[in-house]
Amino acid sequence: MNELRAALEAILFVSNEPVTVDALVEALDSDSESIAAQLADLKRFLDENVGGFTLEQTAGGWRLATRPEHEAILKKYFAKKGEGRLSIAALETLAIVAYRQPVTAPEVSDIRSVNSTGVLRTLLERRLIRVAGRKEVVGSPFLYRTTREFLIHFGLNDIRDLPRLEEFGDLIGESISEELVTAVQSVAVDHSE
Amino acid sequence: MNELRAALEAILFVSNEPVTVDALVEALDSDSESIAAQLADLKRFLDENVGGFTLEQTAGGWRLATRPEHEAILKKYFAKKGEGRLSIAALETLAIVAYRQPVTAPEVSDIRSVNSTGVLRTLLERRLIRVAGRKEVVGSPFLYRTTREFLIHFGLNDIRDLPRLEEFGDLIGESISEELVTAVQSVAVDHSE
Amino acid sequence: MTDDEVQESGYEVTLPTFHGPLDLLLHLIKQNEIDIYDIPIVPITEQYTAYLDAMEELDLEIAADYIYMAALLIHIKSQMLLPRDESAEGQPEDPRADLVNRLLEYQRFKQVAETFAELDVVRMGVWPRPAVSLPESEAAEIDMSEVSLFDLIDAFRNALTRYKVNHPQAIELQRMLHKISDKMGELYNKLKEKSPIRLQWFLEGRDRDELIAIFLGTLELVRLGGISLQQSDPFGDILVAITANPLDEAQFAVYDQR
Repeated sequence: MNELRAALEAILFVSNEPVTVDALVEALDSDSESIAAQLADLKRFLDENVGGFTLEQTAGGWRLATRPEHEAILKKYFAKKGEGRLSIAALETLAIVAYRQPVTAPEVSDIRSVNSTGVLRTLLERRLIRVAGRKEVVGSPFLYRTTREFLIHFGLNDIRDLPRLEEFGDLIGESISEELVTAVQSVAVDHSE
Repeated sequence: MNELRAALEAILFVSNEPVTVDALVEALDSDSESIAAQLADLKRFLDENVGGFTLEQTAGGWRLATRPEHEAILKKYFAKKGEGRLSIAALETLAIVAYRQPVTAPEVSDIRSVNSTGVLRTLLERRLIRVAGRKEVVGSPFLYRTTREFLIHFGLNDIRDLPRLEEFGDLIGESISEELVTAVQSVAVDHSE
Repeated sequence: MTDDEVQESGYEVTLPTFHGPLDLLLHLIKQNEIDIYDIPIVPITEQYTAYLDAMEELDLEIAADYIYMAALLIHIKSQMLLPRDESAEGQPEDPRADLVNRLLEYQRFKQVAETFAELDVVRMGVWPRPAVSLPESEAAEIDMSEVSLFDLIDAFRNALTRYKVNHPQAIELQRMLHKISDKMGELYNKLKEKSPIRLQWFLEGRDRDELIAIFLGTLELVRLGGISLQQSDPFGDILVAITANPLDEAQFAVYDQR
């Protein structure tokens, strides 16, 4: 049996947080190519032979985790109520923080056209966002950013992995009044400043 | 892939404590013979194919665990990981220095009701606090302040940007009790003399 | 008007629920198959206000945000009626431009939220290994890279809360040291022995907190008509004298109830 591979499995097994390749390189006194190859190989092996858990890449690292299909059985076994799904309001707010970070509560409320303070609080409590300093404007409002927990929860490796906002196209409005498009674009420039 | 087996693996994977056959029988709506057979089979499979962890039978039941030969490497890995961590006591001490600076070790110990000299040393080593002169009282104790690294870590431009206690109440949606504010003030008065 | 709020209100809602005025406007635009870049502002404003009226009839509280948008729509409507200044340089600004821009931006985030919602469902089922405490460290530890200002102030608050629990006596004593009622009694009794006295004499050697208690107590005694103050010239001595109107000292205690 491959000794490097076994040690790598042991570390992943005891970690409940994603482990970076760098950390593995250092702990195992190896190089990043070998580690990356072992990780890929382990993932393939688990996907082919083990039904209960897999290896996933998230938040800049790797971790062993169960598969989504066992949610019901795990909840039952551990008698865990779980946190429940995020509300639409929370998801909208989270989307805005993810794409506009660092962003203040008034800015989020403005984009949603609804006061979003309560929703931000919920997201703070669930550690999906965090306070990251203050904005240097009147009132010095807090700035919010997404957390590593956010990346892990949504299975993202890096915040830059999110599709560009522009890729979310216009669902409505086929025919376009050119005059207005120009006007909108000029306003859009103002807003981006 | 066997569905019973996959669910059993998922439960073992998420469990901290040994899992009993009875509990598995109930959760998986199966019988003890099938469960016992699956457990024996899983153990054989892991021993043949996975070097990093195994399935072991302990007094209370069955659990996944690392193998003794990886103890050294896990210790090394955790020691390294520990460097990026701070104890809850240290965070609390850091918070007191941040909010009460400049502050002496006896003052911090008094607020925490625990001798905090060791924790202050850790924070000094981590360069989150620094010595900023001595207090002109008996014994001339050192005064501690937070550092630039501290500000950078928390995304602050200035120490005055720290959230105020009342703002924290707004964040968590709970009014900070007047009594607590009084307590804060009396601590402040005691130490400003 | 989020899902949560509507559920909390406990009413049977037959109208679709929206997550804000922009959400409602997007719905109306979609329902009417309108070109978002050329919103017919008059009918949309009418439909929008009709929806608010319906909410009102259902006893749903209409949030200020919805009313603000109604005002904005009416404002845009009035702007549209104004003749445009054709002589102005460049493109004439369409009064709807800002609103359209906001709608487009909001619509994108709404779509992101839908994607997040799908991921949320799937990822809720993904569980990690249980956390293990690090060997050779009994104390609970946290990853500093994930510690935020929120955690910092939370730790501070916990320390203070614990301090208060551990020192109830000290804090109580500090507050109890200078009861207004005591000071009222002290001054009143002094005056029963000797009247008038110089207030400055009575205040000598007292600390700041005590002075405040005496000051408040003196004012209360004056208000009750038990004593009178006299100052013959500005910045001169203040004389305190007992009046002919005797006071029941038991009633002094009520001034500590605040």
